[in-house]
Amino acid sequence: MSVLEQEEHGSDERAGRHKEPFWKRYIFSQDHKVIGIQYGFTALCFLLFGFSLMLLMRWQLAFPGKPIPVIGGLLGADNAPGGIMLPEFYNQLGAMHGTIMVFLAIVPLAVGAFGNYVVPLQIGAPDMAFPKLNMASYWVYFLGGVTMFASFFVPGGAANSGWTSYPPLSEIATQGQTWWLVGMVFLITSSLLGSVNFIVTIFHLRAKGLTLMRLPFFVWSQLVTAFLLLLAFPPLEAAGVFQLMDRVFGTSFFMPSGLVVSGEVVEVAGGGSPLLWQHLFWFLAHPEVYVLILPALGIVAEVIANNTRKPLWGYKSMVYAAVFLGFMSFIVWAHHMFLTGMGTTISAFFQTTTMIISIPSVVILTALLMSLWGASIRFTTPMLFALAFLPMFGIGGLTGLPLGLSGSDIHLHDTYYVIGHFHYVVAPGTIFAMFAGIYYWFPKITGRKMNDFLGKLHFYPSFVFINMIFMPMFLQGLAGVSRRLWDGGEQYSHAQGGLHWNEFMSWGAWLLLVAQLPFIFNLFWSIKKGKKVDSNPWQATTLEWAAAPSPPIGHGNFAEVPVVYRPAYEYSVPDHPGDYLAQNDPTETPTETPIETPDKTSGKEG
Amino acid sequence: MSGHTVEEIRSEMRRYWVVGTALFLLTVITVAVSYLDVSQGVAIAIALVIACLKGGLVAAVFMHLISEKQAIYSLLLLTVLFFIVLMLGPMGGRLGSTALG
Amino acid sequence: MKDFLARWMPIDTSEHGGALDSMNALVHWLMAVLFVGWGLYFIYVLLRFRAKKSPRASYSGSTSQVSTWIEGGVILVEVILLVGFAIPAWARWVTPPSPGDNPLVVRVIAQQFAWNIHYAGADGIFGHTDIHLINEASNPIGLDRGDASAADDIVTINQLHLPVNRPVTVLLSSKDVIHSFGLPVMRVKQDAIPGQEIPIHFTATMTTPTEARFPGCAADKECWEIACAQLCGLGHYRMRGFLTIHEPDEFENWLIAEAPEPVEAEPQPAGLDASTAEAEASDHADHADHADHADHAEHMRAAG
Amino acid sequence: MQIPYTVEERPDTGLYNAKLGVWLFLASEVMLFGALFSSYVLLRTGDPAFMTIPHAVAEALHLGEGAHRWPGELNVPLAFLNTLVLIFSSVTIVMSWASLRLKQFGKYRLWMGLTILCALGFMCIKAVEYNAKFSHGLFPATSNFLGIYFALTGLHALHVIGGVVVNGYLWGPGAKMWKTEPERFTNRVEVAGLYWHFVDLVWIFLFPSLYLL
Ligand code: HEA
Ligand code: HEA
Ligand code: CUA
Ligand SMILES: [Cu+2]
Repeated sequence: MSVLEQEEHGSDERAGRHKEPFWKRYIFSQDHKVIGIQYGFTALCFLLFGFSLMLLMRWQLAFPGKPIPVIGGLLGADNAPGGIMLPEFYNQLGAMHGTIMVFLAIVPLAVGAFGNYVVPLQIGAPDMAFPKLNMASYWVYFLGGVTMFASFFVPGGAANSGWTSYPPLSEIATQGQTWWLVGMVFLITSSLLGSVNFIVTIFHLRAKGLTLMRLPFFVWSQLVTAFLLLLAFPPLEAAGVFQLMDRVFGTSFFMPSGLVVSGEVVEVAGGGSPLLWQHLFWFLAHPEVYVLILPALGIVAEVIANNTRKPLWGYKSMVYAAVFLGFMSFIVWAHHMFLTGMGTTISAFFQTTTMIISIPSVVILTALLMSLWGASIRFTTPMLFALAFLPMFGIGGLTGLPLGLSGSDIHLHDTYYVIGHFHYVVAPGTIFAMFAGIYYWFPKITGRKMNDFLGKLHFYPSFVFINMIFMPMFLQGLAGVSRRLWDGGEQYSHAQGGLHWNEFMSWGAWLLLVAQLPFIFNLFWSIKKGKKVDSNPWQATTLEWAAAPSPPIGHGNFAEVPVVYRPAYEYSVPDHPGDYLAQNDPTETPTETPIETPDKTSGKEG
Repeated sequence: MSGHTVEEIRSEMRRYWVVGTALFLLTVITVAVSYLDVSQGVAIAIALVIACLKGGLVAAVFMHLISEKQAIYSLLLLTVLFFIVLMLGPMGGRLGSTALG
Repeated sequence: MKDFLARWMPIDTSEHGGALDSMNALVHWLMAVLFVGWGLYFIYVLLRFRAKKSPRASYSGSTSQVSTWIEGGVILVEVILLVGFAIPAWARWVTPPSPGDNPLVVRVIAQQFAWNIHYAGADGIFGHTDIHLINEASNPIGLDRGDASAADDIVTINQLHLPVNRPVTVLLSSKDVIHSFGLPVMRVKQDAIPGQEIPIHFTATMTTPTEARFPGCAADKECWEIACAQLCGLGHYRMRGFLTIHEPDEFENWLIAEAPEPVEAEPQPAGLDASTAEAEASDHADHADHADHADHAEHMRAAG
Repeated sequence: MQIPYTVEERPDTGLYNAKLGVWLFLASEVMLFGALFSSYVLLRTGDPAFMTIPHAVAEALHLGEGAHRWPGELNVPLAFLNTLVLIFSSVTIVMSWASLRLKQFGKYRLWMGLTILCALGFMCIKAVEYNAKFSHGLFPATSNFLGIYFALTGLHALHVIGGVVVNGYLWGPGAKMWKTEPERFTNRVEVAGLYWHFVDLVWIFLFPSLYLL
C-alpha cells in the first residue's frame, strides 16, 4: 500500500499507529521515509524552480534585450520593464539559479531524499539514529528554502552577486544578499544535523552481518558525503556570519581600506581581506561539488549492478576511491582561485592535489565501465539514465583537467568553459543519476512501477536536449567568452564567432523542459495507476528490497530484523539457480557463511 | 569508558577537582605572564602553550578522552588534520602571492 | 599540437601564450583519447552484452588488467603535464621581466565598469594618487596633479596601448569590487582585487591590425579587447576595453600625443583624445545614473 | 522495532548513538571555530593596523597621546573572572554526571543547577562587558579587532545560551526520564557535559588570544 493511499484511507492495521494524528505522521513526521519523501518533493519543486529561472535567463541570452514573451510582463517593472530583463535582474536569476540548484535542489534530493529513504532500508535499520533531529533537519532546510524564495520579493530583489557571493560586491549589494546569508545559515545548519544523523546511523544501525565491506556502494557514498557536509560546511557558516556582520553591523572583515564605489569613498574601518571569503567559501564549495556527485555515483552503481546482473567490478577499489576522494576534496579548494595572484609554490601544490583528486574519479568510473563487461544488460528506464551518466560525467570530469592546470586555466577561468564543465557533471551527470534513482526506487516507495514507455519518452529527448545546451559552451569558453554576461557576449568581438550558439542552446533548454513533461506526468500518474509490483520488482539483492513494498510509516521497516549473509551484489552466482542472491538470503553458498556478531569496525573514515 | 564501581567514580570525582584547581592556577599564570614585559612572539607562544595545556586537560579528563574509543580518536584525528589545513591554507595562499600590499 | 584547439580559440599574440596553448591542447588530446577510447568500448559493450544476446551474466566479469594500465597511463600523463608543463609555465607566468629588458610598467585600475589605464609618462614615475581626489568625470583615479611626478602622467579609459616585443608589467588593482582583467588574444587573465596591487607580465609579439583597432572596429570585427571576466555588478557585461599593440616608435608617438599639456592652473582631464573621450563619457555617465540601464543597453548596442 | 544503541554501547565502536553523535557535532564545531580563528589570524597578520586603536577612538576614550594598541581597552579582570566561572561550571557539570552514576539524583540536581547558574553568571558578566563597550562607543564596526572580538565572543555566547537551554531542560522537565530510563538519562547528561566542556574549551583559547595578546 502506498504512502499516499495510506494517507487517504487513514488506516493501518499495525497497533497504535492510528493514534498518531495526521500532522504528526505526515507533516512533522519523524519517520525517515516520510522525511525522505518530504525532502524529495520539496527538492523537486526547487529543481523545477531553479530550472525556470534559467529558462528566463536563456531567453535573454538568446535574444538580448528583447521582451520576454508572455511571462515578461509578469516579472514586474523593477525586474523587466516592458518585459525586457534588466542586467541586475539577470544577475539575481544567475545567483539564485546556482544557489537553488546546489543547496536547495540537488543536495536535498541526493542526500535528504535518497539518503533518508534508502540508507536505513539498505542497512536494515528501523529508522535513522535520531528521528527528531532528522525532522528538525528537514524543517530547517524548509526555512532556508522559504528565506531564499522570499528574497525575490524584498526591495532590490534577491542576491545578485553570483552563488559565490564574492565581497566586496556582495557587501555593497542590495538587501537580498542579507536574506541569502540568513538562508545559507539555515541550509548549512540543516546539513550538519543531517550529516551527524547519517554517520551515526551508518556506523551503528547496520543489520547483523552487514560489515562495512558488504555495504551497498550507495551507503558508502552517503557516508563519505556526510563527512564532507560535517567538516566542510562550518567554515562557510563562519564566513556567512562575518559577511552578515559586515552588511548589518558595518564591520569590514572582507572590506579593504580605501574603496571608492561610484565615486564615493566607502566609509568603513577597512583592513579586511576579500580573499579570506574566497578561501572560506571554496573550502566549503569544493567538497560541496563532491557532495553533488558522490550520491549520484552511488545511485548509478546500484542501478548498474542490478541491471547488469553481476557484481560491481572492483567494489573495494571503488570504496577506497570514494573515501580517498572525500579526504582529498579538503585540500584542492584553491584551484578556484588560481588567478587571484598566486605564487608558484602554492599553485603547484593545488594543481598537484587537483590532479591527484581526479584519479579516484577515474577509478570509480573505470570500475563502473568495467562492470559492464560480461553483463546481461537490461535496458530499463533507470538503467538508461545510469548508463547515460557515465559518458556525461566523463565529459564533465575530463574538462575539469584543463581547469585544474593553472596555466590552461588562465585562458579558461571564468569563461563558459567552466560553466560547461560543471554542468556536465551536475546536469546530465547528477540530475540523470537522480532520475535513475527515482525510477529505480519508485516501486519501493509506492508499491508501483513508473510507466516504462513514458520513461523512455523522458530519457531520449532529455539526453539530446541537455547536450544541445551544454556542448556549445565549451566552444564559447575556448573563444574566451566570460560567464555571467547579461547579453551573452554580444558586445565582444571575440565572442562573435560563437554567438549564434546562444539561441541554439536556449532552444535546447526550452525543449528540455518539454522533455520533462512525460516525467512529471508519469510521476503523479504512477502513484495511482502504475503497475502494482511485489516487494522486489527488480530482483535486486540489497536489503531495501527485503522490506515490504511501500514500507509502512512509523519506526520499524522490516517485518523481521534482517540478517546479512553476503556482499551487496551477489548476482549470477555460479552454481546457483536464479540470477541473484539477496543479502539476507540464508542459502548457503560455498563462499559465504553468516557472521554472527557485528564486525569489528572503527570510526575511521575520510 | 570511565569506571563503574562506586570507588572508581569517587576517585574520578576527586580527580575532577584536582583538574579544576589546575585549570584555575594555569589561568592565573596566563594572566600574570601577560603583564610581564616579553616580546610579542614569546607572549603568544606562552599563552598558546598554556591554553593548549588547559584545553588538553579539559578534553582528556572532563571529556574523558583519555579513556575514549578508537572511533572517536580517528574522528578527531581527521578533524584536527582538516583544522590545520584550514589554519594554514588561507595563510599559505598569501605567502606565495605575488600581490604587493 | 596547438592547432588542435586553435580553430576555436582567439589568435595568440603573446610570447607566453604559445606554451599555455600547447599545454591546453595536450590536455585535450589526453581527454579525447580517454573519451573516444572508453566511448568505443562503451558502445561495444552495450551491444555485445545486452540481455538478448547475453542472457546470463558472468559472475567474475572482466579479469583483464587493461583498466589498471589505463589508470596508470592517466597518472603518468598527468604527472608529465604537471611537472613538464604546468608548474614551469606558471613559474614563468609569475616571474617579472628583468630590468635589463626595459619593461614598460603600466597601472590598470579597474572600477565599475571601466578600465582606467595609468602611464607614468616621460619621467617613468607614477604620480601620487589619493582616493579623496577622485572625481569620476575628470579624475577617475585620483591623480594628484600637484605632485611633480604626476604632471606628465597619462590616464586613459578603456584604452590600453602597448608596444610590441617589449615586456610589459601591468600593476593591476581595483577601486571598488573584484574584476578580472582578461586579454583573450594575449592569454592573460588576472583578478583585480581591491586593496591589492597585483603585477602581471607579458610581451606582445604582434601589432594590432588597423581594422582591429579602436575606434572603427565594431563588435563584429576582430577587435583586440580587454574583457572583464569576474562578475562585478550590473554592468559587468559591458566592461569592455580595447587593446592596441603598436610598433615601438608608433607607441612613443602615441605617448607624446597623449601627454597632458604642461603648466595648468587647474588640472585637466588627462589623456583624452576624441575617441577615448567618447568612451569615457559614456562609461562615466553610467555611474552617475544607474537607473537607465535599459536605455543604456540600447545605446551600447547601437554604439557597439 | 526499537532503535538500537540508544542506551547500551555498540560493541564494535564502544559507543552509544548520542555519544558518537555529539562527538561528530563537536568535530564540526572545531571546524567552525577553526575558521573563525583562521580568519582572526589572517586578518591580524594581513593588516599592519589591525591591532592599533584608531585615532578617533583613542581620543574619544581620552587615552592620551601616542599610539594605542588593542586589546588595551578590553576588560581583562572581568574576562579572567569569566574564565574561572566557566572552569568551575565544567567541574560542576562533570560532578553532576558522576552523581547520577552514583544514583544520587538530589546531588545531580544541585550540581547541574550550579552549572546553569554559572552559565547565567557568565552571560551577565558578558552583558556588563558588552554594555561597557557600547557605552564607550566601541562597536563591531569600530575596528576589525573589535569586529573579531564581538564575532568570536558573540558566537561563543550563543553556544553558552544553547548550553543553558539544554542543561535547563535536563535539570527541569527532562529529568523525568530519570524515573523511567535512568541509564539513558545519565547518557544524556554525559553528552550535554561533553558539549559544555567544549564551550569551556573554546573560551580557554578565546580568552588569551583576544584579551591578552
Ligand atoms: C559535481 C560537481 C563537480 C565535479 C565532480 C567536479 C570535478 C572536477 N572539477 Fe570542477 N567544478 C564544479 C563542479 C564539479 N567539478 C563547479 C560547480 C565549478 C564552478 C564553480 C563556479 O566557479 O561557479 C567547478 C570548477 C572547477 C575548477 C575551477 C575553474 C575555474 O573557475 O577556473 C576546476 C579547476 O581545477 C575544476 C576541476 C575539477 C576536476 C579536476 C574535477 C575532477 O574530480 C574530475 C575527475 C573526473 C574525470 C577525470 C573523468 C574520468 C573520465 C573517464 C575515465 C572517461 C570516461 C569516458 C566515457 C564513459 C566515454 N572544477
Ligand atoms: C547543481 C547545480 C546546477 C544544475 C543542476 C544546473 C542546471 C542547469 N543550468 Fe546551471 N548553474 C549552476 C548550477 C546548476 N545548474 C551554477 C552554480 C551556476 C553559476 C551561477 C553563478 O554564476 O553564480 C550556473 C549557471 C548557469 C548558466 C550560466 C549563466 C551565466 O553565467 O550567466 C547557465 C546558462 O545556460 C546555466 C544553465 C543551466 C541549465 C540549462 C540547467 C539544466 O540542466 C536544468 C535541467 C533541469 C531539469 C531537467 C529539472 C527538471 C525538473 C523536474 C523534472 C522536476 C519535476 C518537478 C516535480 C515533479 C515537482 N546555468
Ligand atoms: Cu568588471 Cu566584471
Ligand atoms: Cu573545485
